[in-house]
Amino acid sequence: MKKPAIKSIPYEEFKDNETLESLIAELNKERTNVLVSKLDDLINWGRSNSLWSLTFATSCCGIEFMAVGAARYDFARFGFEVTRNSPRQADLIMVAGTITHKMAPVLKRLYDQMAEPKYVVAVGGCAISGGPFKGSYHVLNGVDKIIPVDVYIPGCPPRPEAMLYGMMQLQRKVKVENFFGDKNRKHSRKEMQDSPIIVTNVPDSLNEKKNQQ
Amino acid sequence: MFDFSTITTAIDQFLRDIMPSQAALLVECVLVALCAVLAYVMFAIVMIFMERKVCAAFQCRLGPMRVGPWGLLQVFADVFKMLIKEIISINNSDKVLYNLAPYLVVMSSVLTFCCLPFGEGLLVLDFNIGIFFIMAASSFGVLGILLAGWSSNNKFSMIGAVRSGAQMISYELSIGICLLTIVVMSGTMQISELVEAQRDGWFIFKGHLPAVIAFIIYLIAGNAETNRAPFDLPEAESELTAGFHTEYSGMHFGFFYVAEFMNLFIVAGIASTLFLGGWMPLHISGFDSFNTIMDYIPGVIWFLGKTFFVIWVLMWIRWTFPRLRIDQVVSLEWKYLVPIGLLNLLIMTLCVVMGWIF
Amino acid sequence: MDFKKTYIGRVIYSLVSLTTGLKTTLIEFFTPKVTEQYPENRKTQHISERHRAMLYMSLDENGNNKCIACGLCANTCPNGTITIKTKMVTDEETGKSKKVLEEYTYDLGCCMFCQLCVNVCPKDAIAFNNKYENAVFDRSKLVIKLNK
Amino acid sequence: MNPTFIDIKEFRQHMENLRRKGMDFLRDLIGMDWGDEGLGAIYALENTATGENIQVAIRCESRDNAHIPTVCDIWSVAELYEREIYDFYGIIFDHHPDMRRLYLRNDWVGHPLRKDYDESEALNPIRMENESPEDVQRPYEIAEEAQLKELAKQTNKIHGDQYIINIGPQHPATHGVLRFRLALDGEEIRKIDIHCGYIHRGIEKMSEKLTYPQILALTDRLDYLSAHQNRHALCMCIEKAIGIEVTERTQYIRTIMDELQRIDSHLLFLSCAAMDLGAITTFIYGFRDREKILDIFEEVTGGRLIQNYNVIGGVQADITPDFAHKVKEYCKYQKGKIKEYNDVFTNNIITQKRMIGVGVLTREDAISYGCTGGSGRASGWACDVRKRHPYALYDKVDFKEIIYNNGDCYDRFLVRIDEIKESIHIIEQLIDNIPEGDYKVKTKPIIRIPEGRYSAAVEGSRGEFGVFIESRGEKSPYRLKFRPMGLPLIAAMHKILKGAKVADLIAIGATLDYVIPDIDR
Repeated sequence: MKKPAIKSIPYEEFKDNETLESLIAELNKERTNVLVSKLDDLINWGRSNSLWSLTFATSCCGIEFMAVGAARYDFARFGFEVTRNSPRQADLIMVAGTITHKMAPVLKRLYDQMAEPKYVVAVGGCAISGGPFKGSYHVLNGVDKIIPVDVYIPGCPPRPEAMLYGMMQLQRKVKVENFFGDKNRKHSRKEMQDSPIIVTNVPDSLNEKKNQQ
Repeated sequence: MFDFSTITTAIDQFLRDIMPSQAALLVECVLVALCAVLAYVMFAIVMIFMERKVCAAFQCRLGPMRVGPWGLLQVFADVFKMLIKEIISINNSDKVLYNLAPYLVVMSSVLTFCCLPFGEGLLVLDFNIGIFFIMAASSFGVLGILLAGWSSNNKFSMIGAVRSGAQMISYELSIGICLLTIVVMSGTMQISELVEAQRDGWFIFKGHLPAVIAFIIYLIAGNAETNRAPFDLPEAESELTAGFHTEYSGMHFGFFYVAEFMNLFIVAGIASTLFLGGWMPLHISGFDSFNTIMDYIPGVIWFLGKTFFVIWVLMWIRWTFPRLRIDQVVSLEWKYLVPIGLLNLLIMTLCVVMGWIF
Repeated sequence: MDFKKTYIGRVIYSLVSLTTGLKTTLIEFFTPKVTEQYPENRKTQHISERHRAMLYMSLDENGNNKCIACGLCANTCPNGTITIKTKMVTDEETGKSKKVLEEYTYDLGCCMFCQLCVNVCPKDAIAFNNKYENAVFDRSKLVIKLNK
Repeated sequence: MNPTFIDIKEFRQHMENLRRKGMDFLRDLIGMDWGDEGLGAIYALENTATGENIQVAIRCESRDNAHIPTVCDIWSVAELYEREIYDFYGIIFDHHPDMRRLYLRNDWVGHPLRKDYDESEALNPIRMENESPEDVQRPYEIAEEAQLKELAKQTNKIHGDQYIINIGPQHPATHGVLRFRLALDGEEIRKIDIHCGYIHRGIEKMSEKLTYPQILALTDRLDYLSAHQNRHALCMCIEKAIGIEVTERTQYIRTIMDELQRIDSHLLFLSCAAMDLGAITTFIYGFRDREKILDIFEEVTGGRLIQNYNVIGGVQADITPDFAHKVKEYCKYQKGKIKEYNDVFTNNIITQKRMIGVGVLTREDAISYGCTGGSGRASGWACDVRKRHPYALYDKVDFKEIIYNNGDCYDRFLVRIDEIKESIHIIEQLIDNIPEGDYKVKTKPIIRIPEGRYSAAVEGSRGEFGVFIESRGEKSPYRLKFRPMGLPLIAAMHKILKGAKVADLIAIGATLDYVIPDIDR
């Protein structure tokens, strides 16, 4: 079984290797071609080292995210510093902060706007489970209810090193994925079409989904 | 000094020997195009890496460190990723123009790139109106940007594109005036002759004050032409998310990204050709032994050294200053750069007429 | 007329202010960088003792803890991070039945690190440690059983 | 302080009289649900000339059809406050020009802060379709200065044929999730419509179910850049209510921490303002120096951003032995760095061109909109709570209230830079004299506040942060209201934006320095 390597942290010291190993086992079931797998490794090397994140922050964790980008922690060392403001160009969305009922459709829409392959990292208690505001009437208890989450970084807010650690976890996950084959795409086209986002503030003639209904 | 044209002539001769001259020409064209595009991509990668490292150094951090030694392979990883990233097609966009726009931008910068004299005999396009061609070729890049903004069906893109139109067309004028200053001084528009004319001294020394002013104005205007801070309004991150390329993803966005860096390279390359002597080594009259040592350094290295120095200066500027507002950008051009440039042109003409240049 | 306000004055003043800026960044360009290289410095890095990254239960060598299953921590937690399962055990010597801890579950994914549970604990059975490397792929991995 | 109840018929007249008597600053407007006694509101007013404070309350008995006359033509800030109360309690303010929900979606069912609100998921599930724009809305006219009453008549929408862009909710320059709907004419902004609530977390409603120590944990997350001050305010209010006196040592620690937090926040302000204007290097410089404060915070409190330090009766843990040394070292370092910011950013001609004369907020408007903090002081209004209503040790230390008079972006920026220096000055006076003693006084395990109404205010990093508690003697409050520092600022936005361009909106937003979770709560 291939073990994704990360510089300076041995494989064994990472948390949650079990989930990763079960993922590898699942992905490797159908794969036989050696050439394809070598190509996959190369592509995954590229992908995992070039995770450009969307600048998305709603609250406290966003400030820590900025701190990760600043001089002391400098995520540029990993090649993550190209934060894109347009979801089209981003590879991952770091959900840093509370997602409320009003924000939920916006987050979903941002996620849908991103180009494949795309990843989601839930940063901090709020994004993982609603955290401190679990009992509130206006807070979504965990972003995994509306978008698939790849890595959870607990903390309130997690310290910058913890965020970097989370990003390395994501790198590990990217490194075991297959580019060739249909496992790649997180959502089928069909699913995307059925997604519940309906744009309401454009003329009806332009709104295909509404017309379908 | 080594003349690269001996190699090219040899290849030409060889090809003509083995095939009819029409076919040889065709093969040469393909070869040259391949080399040019390869060099273009290579320099783009170097430039992106340099930008990230230099920017990090100005910001007291390290920059890419973990992909390869000192992060050397970082940009390659980005390229791999970009190549396989999904290209999203946008509903209700003008499909043809939308897909055409990034290629227009890249094409314009490749064309201009081909005019750069990397060494003696090492340039692709060299004809008697070289400077004029550079101006023309580089100015249709703005067309690509305008089309990108228009066809994306996105309001932010539209604002970005219109801003960029206003800005780039204005600043073209200043660039023209600065280049004209040098043309007046040298009396030629052909790139190779311009470099040749600097054998006995770079234009920035020969033309002293007016040339220095022209150089500074050229740097400012060139920076604006490449849409880089403090003139990065078309893609002003904090205002327009990503400006004219908001809706582009994958390699289409990659083209814009690469073209931006290569335009910077081209601006710096032209600056070093016209003001800093191109591939000519540094000579100080009187120090003969020094001059001989300088002569041993190949012209390509001289050219790249000068170019990358200018690029470094432009990056230094980019990572120091805040962004201007659109009306300030335009008023800077029309109220300051153009009048000063014109006056400077007049002084230069006077200098040439009176023989005050060295 | 104020020289600063004339055309030439404005040009000169602008150039001076711009060069000051350039000078400052140039000095920064050559000063040593402040970046801490995180995964490389894992062994040497200093994290404050008081940093709260995760709740833990101090166990002795036999795996016993000090918890008396009073439930104060679970009650005082603002958002139900802690759940305690207890069982009644009859002490063989005295014959009295006593409530003991069966399972102490802590949800790291929704803890807000407010320290109320630690403050309220009468036996100092729980405390926060500063081990912050906790990112996982699976939500259920964040729900941790603290006692053995 | 107990409010005087005014009869609804005389209410308008009474309020107008109060305004004429010089009560020009509406400090806070608190919506109330008194159960069977009906719904109502409490108005906290201040006379900025004399410093006199009063509270006025109004009650209407009908729960289903509650109407209160609006006061938004008397105090401009009331416009958003009243929308908030409409949103939370369903009280309709008569003659209000724009009675829309402020925070919640317009298809939300019920009014959440009412005591009889039904919280069931079935009524308000997570709606994944986009919110439809409401039909009746009044975007704020920027071009003309018409009276609010006249505007009320022409409830003109932002029309489809205008060039409309949405800045936010996900936008790099909104510092979070605020949404501006702009109608543009070229680069110029013609109209603006502000949508809040994308990070409305319902803290006030949650507090009504939590005990006081539990509520403390939430205050840090309101405005995370004044976490200390927020917590300080609530602790102060509770300590006042249950009658504990904190020790001298605690006061020293709290004051020093407050000021460190203020420097931290202002450094972040400087960084973000620079980033919004495109100077990314300055952003990094600010963050580099901010890390040094965070180190001190972490060493003492265990948290970098959310510190959980103040508790009722004192602080969570004693300061570390090398605290004083570290703080002094930091103060020395920071003083040297301010010159660097000035060289690279403040004195830069481009910055000055972008900021001077842009986004002017006059003193009258600042008071009428209740824009406290640095933004108010840049307009010449001496609104510092540390001077107006001194708390902790602020009446014992010597410091200057920074006041500028132009009210433009540049002044707002300079106020913060100077306040960093002032804060260092305050810290230096205190750091060597921290007295020995307990860092915390003993409190009862379960804290109950005696029946009554209590309020306290501190100077947060970006304005006056107030706490209002109405208690019925339970262990959780009957009503808890935080005065947001940012809401008045965005209420004044359309006034400030007069004649501004899109790029100016960014500069104005950056220098007003709001934190969205604080606005939305």
